[in-house]
Amino acid sequence: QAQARLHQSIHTFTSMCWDKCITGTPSTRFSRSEESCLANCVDRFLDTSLFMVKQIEHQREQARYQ
Amino acid sequence: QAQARLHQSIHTFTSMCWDKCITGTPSTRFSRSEESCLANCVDRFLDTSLFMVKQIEHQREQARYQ
Amino acid sequence: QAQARLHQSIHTFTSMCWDKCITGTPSTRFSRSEESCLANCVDRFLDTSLFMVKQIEHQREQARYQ
Amino acid sequence: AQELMNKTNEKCFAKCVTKPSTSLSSSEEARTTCLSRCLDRYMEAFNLVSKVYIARVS
Amino acid sequence: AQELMNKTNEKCFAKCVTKPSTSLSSSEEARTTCLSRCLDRYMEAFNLVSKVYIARVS
Amino acid sequence: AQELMNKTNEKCFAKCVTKPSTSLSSSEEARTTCLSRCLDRYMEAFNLVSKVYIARVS
Repeated sequence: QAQARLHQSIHTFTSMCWDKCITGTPSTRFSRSEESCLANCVDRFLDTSLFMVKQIEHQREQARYQ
Repeated sequence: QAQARLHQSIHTFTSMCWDKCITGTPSTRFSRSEESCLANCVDRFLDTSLFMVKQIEHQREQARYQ
Repeated sequence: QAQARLHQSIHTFTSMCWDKCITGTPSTRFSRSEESCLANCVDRFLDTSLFMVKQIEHQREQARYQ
Repeated sequence: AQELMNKTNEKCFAKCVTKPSTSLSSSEEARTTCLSRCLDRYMEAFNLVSKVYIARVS
Repeated sequence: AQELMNKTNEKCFAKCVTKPSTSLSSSEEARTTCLSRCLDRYMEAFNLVSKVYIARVS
Repeated sequence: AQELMNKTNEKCFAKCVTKPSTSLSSSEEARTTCLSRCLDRYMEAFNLVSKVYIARVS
């Protein structure tokens, strides 16, 4: 089941990052900027998820000590 | 199950009305127009659903008496 | 189950081709270009799917004889 | 039928209610005209797509 | 809660990370400010939508 | 594999068939070139995303 979730995430990321990074007509190869955009897109999305989780935990901590 | 459907609707509406009403960069609070757009968006969507159901019933009635 | 899949495809195509072909405000009837766009949209999408399957088979053939 | 209704509501809300505001009688009328036509057109599109698709796959 | 988190990540990533680049300290700060505000606003929107919707259907 | 195929068809149809028309031999060739490249690029994107994602989570 973890395998299925991993696969689903890869499909979701490929679709989302394709829309964000590949804006022109498909060519015989990716440009350098398209390729780095795709890789960074995955990394930044994972950063975003981690940041959000930490932020929520931080807010809960603050609420507890008020 | 009705509870799950209610939750699903709230997620769908939040996502749809966010896209329709929140077009700028997120700020420290909603502007007055963003806030009223969000509330009206839910109300107008529910109006739309009701209107559509009535319209279909109306067309069926008409078809029956022709 | 094949029936359910057929229905699902029709919903998906209607939604996708509506977004592609019906860009203005709804009128009392479709214009000629909207109507032919809708019909062609389904045909071209099915052409695309067939082309993609053939292309993948062709690439597998080539890979095998190299 | 439920899915067709959901899709129709979603597409027609997007087309006919561009700026959600409080209900006003003048814009209200333009909106219901738009919604009513949109409903008919979406049903027509659904029937057209069904016809073309079924003709191709059968 | 999982779905709310997924939606928030998706919407805020779309709003705050327009050009995915390697992590840079200056743009990094603007991004975390944007993400932090976006998280708060999305939660607020979710609560507002819940309130209006529940008031209508009950 | 089915989902990858569905996504590829959806993305490449959106990119390469902007105005659906009746099949014409000249535009037909431009379209198949576009679809063929798009298929290769989408597979490449899928592999790249898999590599980066798996490197991060493992």
